[in-house]
Amino acid sequence: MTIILLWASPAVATALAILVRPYRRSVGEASVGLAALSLLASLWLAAQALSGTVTPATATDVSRVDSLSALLAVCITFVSLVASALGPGLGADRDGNPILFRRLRLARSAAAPELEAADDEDDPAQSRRFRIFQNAFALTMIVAVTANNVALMWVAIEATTIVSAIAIPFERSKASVEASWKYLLICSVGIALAFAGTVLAYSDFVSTAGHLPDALNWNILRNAAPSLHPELMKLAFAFIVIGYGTKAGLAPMHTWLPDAHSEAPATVSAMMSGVLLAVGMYAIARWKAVVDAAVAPAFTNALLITIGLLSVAIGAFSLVIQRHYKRMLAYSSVEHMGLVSIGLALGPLGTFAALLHLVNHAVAKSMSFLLAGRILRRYDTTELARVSGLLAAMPWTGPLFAAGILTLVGLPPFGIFISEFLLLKAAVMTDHVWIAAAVLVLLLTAFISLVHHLNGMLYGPVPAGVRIGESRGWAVMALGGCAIVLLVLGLLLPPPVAALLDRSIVELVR
Amino acid sequence: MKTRHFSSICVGCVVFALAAALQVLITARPLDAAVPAVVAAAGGLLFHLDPLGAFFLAVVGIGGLPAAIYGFSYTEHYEGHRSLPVFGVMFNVFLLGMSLVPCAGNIFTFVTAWELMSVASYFLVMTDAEDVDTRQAGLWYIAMTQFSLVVLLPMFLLLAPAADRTSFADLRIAAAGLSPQLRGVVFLLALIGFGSKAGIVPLHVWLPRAHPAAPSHVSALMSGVMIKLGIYGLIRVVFDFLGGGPAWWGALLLTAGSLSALLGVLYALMEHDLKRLLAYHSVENIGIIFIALGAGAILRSYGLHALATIGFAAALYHTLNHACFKGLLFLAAGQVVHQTQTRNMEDMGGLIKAMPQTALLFLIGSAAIVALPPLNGFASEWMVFQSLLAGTSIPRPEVAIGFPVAVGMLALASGLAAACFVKAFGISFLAMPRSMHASEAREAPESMRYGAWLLADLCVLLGVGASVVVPALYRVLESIDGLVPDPRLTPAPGLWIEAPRALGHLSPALIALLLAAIGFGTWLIVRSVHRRPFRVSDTWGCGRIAQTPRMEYTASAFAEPLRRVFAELYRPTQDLTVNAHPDSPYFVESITFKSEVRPWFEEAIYDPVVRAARRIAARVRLLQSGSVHRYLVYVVVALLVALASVWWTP
Amino acid sequence: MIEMLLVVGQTLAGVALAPGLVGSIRWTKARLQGRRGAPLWQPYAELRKLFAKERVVSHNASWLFHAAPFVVFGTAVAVLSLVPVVFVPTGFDSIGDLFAVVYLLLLGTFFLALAGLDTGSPFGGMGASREMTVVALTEPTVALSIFALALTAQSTNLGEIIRQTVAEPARALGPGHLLAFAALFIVTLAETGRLPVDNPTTHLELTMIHEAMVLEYSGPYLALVEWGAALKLLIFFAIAANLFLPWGVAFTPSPVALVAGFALFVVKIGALGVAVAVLETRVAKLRLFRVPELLSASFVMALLAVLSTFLVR
Amino acid sequence: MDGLFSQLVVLGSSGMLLTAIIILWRRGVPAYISAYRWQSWLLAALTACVGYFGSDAGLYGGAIALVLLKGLGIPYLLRSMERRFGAQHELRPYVNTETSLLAAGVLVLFAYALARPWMAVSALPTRAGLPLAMGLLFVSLFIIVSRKKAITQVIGFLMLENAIALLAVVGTYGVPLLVEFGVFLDALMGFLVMQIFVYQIHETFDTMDVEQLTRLKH
Repeated sequence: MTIILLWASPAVATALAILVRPYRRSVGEASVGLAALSLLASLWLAAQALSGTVTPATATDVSRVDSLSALLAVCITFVSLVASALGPGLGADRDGNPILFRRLRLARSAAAPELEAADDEDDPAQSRRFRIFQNAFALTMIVAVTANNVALMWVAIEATTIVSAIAIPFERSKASVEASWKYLLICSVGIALAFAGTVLAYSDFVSTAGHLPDALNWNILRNAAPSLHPELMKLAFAFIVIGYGTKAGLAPMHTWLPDAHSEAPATVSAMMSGVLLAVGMYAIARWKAVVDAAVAPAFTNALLITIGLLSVAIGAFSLVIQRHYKRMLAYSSVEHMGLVSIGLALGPLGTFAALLHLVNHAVAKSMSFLLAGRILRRYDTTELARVSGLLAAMPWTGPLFAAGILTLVGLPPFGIFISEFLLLKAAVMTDHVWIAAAVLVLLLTAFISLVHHLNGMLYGPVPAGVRIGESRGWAVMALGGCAIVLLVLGLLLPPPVAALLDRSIVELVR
Repeated sequence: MKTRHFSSICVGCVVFALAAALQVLITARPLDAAVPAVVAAAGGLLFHLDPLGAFFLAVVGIGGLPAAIYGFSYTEHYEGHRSLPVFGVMFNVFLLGMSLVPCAGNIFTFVTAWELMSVASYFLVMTDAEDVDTRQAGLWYIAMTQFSLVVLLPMFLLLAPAADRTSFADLRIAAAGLSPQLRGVVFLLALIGFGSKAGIVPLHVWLPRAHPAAPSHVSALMSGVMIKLGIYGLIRVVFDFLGGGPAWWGALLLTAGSLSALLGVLYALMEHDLKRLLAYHSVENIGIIFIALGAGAILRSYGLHALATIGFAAALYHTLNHACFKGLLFLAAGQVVHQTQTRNMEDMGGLIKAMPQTALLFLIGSAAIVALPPLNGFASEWMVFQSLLAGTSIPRPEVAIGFPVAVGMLALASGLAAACFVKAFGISFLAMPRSMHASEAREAPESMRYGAWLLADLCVLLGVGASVVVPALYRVLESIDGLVPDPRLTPAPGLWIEAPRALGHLSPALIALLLAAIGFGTWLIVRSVHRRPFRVSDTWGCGRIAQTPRMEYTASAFAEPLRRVFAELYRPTQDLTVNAHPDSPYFVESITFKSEVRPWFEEAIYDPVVRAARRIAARVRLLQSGSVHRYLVYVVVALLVALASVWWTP
Repeated sequence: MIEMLLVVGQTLAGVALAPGLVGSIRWTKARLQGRRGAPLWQPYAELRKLFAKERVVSHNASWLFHAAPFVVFGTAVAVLSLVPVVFVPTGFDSIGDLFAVVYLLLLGTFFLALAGLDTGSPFGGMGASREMTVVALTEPTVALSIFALALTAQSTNLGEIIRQTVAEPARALGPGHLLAFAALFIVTLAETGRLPVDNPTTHLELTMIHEAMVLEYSGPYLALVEWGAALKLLIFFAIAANLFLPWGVAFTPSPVALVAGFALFVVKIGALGVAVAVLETRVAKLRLFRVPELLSASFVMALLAVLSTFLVR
Repeated sequence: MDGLFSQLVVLGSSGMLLTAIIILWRRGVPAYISAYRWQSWLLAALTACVGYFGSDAGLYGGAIALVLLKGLGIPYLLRSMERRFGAQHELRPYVNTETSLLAAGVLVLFAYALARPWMAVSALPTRAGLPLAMGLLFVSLFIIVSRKKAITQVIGFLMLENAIALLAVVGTYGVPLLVEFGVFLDALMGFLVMQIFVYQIHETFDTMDVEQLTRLKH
């Protein structure tokens, strides 16, 4: 039942945004409420997954939420809630604090007449388009993660590409059109290859077990996998890793990622960089579980480690000479996805580290991109050289952005430090010592470059014409909330999350 | 949150840390605590405080308490400044990190505490980030700290026997079973990782940049205490887990130590910046500690356990002493910089009249660091010399010859240190003030001096009471099976400190007594013989009229003879510009002379690495060329390679 | 208790003897240069005069200027009490060894250099800078010669070294000992400001090292500093004499041994004084930046001394 | 009976492969559009044929949908788009015609080598069409990579989707209905969005040459 709630709320939000012709602020607030509802639904599903009842039990049903899907569903709904709360069309004031919550706060202290005047109303048409595609984007990702049918998952992922491609050119400019065209073309080619892989696997299944009606469901595929032909499954996995790797931003198929994320509006790139890449990795992880049952894991591990190391290397070295902070965040996504791909190939502990890394990265990267959006609105440039004195100019966004970057480079007390520590431990334990050494050197390169750029942004004189000071509005509190989630993941790694991860490993690594 | 709250909290926790350390030191029973729930996958938080950890926790406490007290008045000065709350939080996190490192019981706790300490100190270094070179220093610092972590992590993971057994006890058991090559690799990683945090020569580049940039009591903590945790890590891994190794380990430590001692003091001599000078001296003293460790390690590898213990005892003792006098010097220097608003010694001078107590504090610190007899520096340096002398009884002559060379380098280093601190104290405190600020300087506020007096008294007590402190150190060594001294040798606390096999014995207490008696006696005799008051007049100047501050000797003039002697090492750059009067070349308007000593080996090691990274980065950037066709070719090529891999993988 | 008294007596005798030694060297140099020369007891007269004269202090000077002479003189006397001039105490362990001697002398030089800087005169600064350079460069040689001595005698305590060398003279007369003696002799010339390194009699600003630091002192302060310098000279001669040719040092508190020991000590010190005087008349002062070559030569000699003791052992 | 069925399938898929090769050979967008139309019609026929022989009613529906969507709808939209942007002559592609044909040949050979294990495994009579479908897939990839104009890249992408549909039909007698519907929906949506972007590119860059789109670097 909760699955229907989970799918319904973003669908209703999308429909609402489409139908209400002249865009009104209530539509924005409704979509935020529905996003919150879907988060609650996914949390409830996670609780159920923890208690062992995979709903529904029957294999034939369209959707199946086990702990791995629940985990990703929670991530997706959390990030889309934050993104929609900070999106346009909510009557945000200069500092991006939506009016609804300000009216609640100010209801208590009535002496704030200047409230109405401060709203620079966002352009309604753009807000409407944003609301439609943001909710559609969330819907497609949730469907992709909770779909039981492999092909349905492919359809949902293809839909995410189409929907997000339209959301990129928020303001029509040469750069954003170019970015969205490249994104659409490369990802569609990638997804098509993934479908070829899916068909290959399905035909192998058909030739051995005949035309079962719901042959494309995960658990049936897994159970039938040992009887499938190794040669064919290896071929299928090659297609799938390249196909979904394009969606996950793994090198060398990552080329669309820096352009798309630096041109898209902050909220869209937050969702794309945070969770869309995670969905790509989810698909690869699922298929790896199936192929490992049919073929010895050495093949899939070798492929994933090679592509992973390549991504970490390209990601790390692209950060060294980087002039734009949004592209900097994008390349760091490539690097982190490379780490996740290596993690998946390092046995149970590695998979645990990889999934934890996905969760941490989703929260940290989406927070960083949203903060980058606020910095862009204040400094009106994406060039690192022209952004300085951030701590002085924006006393709330500055420290949060610093916290975001320090999370991404893997410093304690934030979460990514733990996942990287576990990843290295897994590498050494499964005696891939050389891989651990290479990853460490690349992480060091990325660390020094990122901290160098952060150093330049945080300190130094505030450039002329940049407004100083920032109100502690609702937006800052939402992003502060993300930072606190990171701290909790970093310091405590709450037992339910750990339990969810352990169960997902049982799913993935037989 | 008023500043007083921040500082009082941190004074409270430092006192608590000291109490815990002393409790373990006295009872010699380790304290254990575990918080398995936190990040259970990585083994949870586990604390195990054994006497060695307690000793270093005591060093953290001794260094931390005065710095925290100094912090009271420092923060008042910064009251309302934007970065104060950040400073307050980070200072406490820094102390917490440093206190947790010696208590850590498993890999995850150690690494987390280590990183917390580094991140907090990075933000402390960046407090007054207005000027560019503080930001540059901050970047150097955090890059080197991360480098040390990147080296330490694989070392720990190589030691760990299995995924779930990562406590130090498991590591100790597993280390016994490692193959000699693996033990060598672990030793090298530990030396590089902990050496870069301690500031050994090739890896010390961040130290003279980061310490001066931080506020003075933070640099006191960093220089006095933080780099000692590098020593703690090294002893814990090399001597506790691996239980000492072949002779080349010790030889490497000895060479690194002597090089650091010599190069540290040589570059300190050329410094005009007071705090950079003190930072370079930290490199020198860490070198001395490494020499002691190296001597002990070599002696152990030849089975001469009795002789080796004086080396380890000397290392621990010098660690404690250095924490005291380096902290004292930085706090005193902080008060000077606070008053004169400059770190350049050329603009100071005559401060002894305006700031008598600070001058006395700096003098005691300088006397201690130069190892002048009654104070603690002399006692520990004497033990280091004895540990090197003990090296003569090594059967293999080609190894034993290393010891006299080390003695020579150490003696040269201590001689140069004497010259350096005569310069540091003389130029900045004596004669006439050479700048407006220096002449208007007033004595530092009360609380700033309390902390420094605490350390000064400690320097004297540790010096005179050496014969009581050293036996306690032997008890600390007993807790490590790699370092157990042989029972016959541990002397009872008395008046003498012994070198093994009666190579030499010394009673610092009696020497201090003798000096005091003779000094007082002479003073009495002279006073009785000559009762007339002294007449004050001008300094003798071959008959010229007025003595101006410009005629005084300056820091660069003082160090000029030594710069000429060691010219090949310094390779000083000189550029002289003479602009003559437009009418005729014979009338000179102004001459500007600029000479700089830049450590050439820093460029030789670090610049190539940075250039290589940038070259690779430039090539990787070309990947993102902008043409969508090229991107699609990447995808297709990746597909073909993946499909081809189907055939040749197993 | 007797031995304590003897050590104190021995120290006082040394303190009394020091100015005489300086006087004798001056007298010998004068005679060698064909001058009548001042009588041997001339330095005593100077000291008595200086103690009576008035102290003139610069207005820049701080309390350190007043304290330095006492430190210089005090450390010199303390070191003298450690060095067994006539009598080697066996009853109680001596409280300091060769390293303590070296670092106590360094303490004296440290404060003297600071006093030189205190008055702010350029000569004081120049003297202090050159003095510290010389001291820094002599440290390694002193340390290595101690290493050589300790190697043969298996101890750094002076009494122990003398006892070992007297007990087995054969081991002591090896080449290592000779080289160590030569190295230590060069160091003596450098530390006490004798001719090749620094001209003790000059007042020419550009050449003096030790004199420049004490330029500002007058009255009893100057007396104490001069006396301290004389004591330092005596200490180095005593170390050179007793450690390298220890025969004749009294081990038992019997009056006969003491008198014989004292007589032998005076003879040895006199011989060394004459040697220095002869050397000073023949050798001209080295330019300051040629002094490091001399000191590195002495360092190499000390290193060879250590090597030879290794090979012999 | 199976002999005729498999021959028909081989005929159909090789026809589709031929249409792709035509694109490499000819220049000019109208030629590409007609090639695509033929290809879609062949695919529809093939689907119907498999539906008939495999006695699976659902495939007929699929065939009809193919005809409506890809046979008529998309070519009509393509032609309107092409007319709107005038008879811009196809610029010289990256790879001249001879080498592109040669490359197509090599790719088909590679497809054959690749599909060998698949053919050995698949028990279906239509397995002979597998290598041809893989060949069509690689050739359409080559078209997307080598052509400069946005419209030709779109057509290349549509051909890629046809190749995969063919693969599905030949490999597994068609995927289940729900998935079939999803794939159609995606194809339509994908094309519509690409169409929007082609208009946008034309508007902002006032040229169709994708080569100009190189502002975003490094």
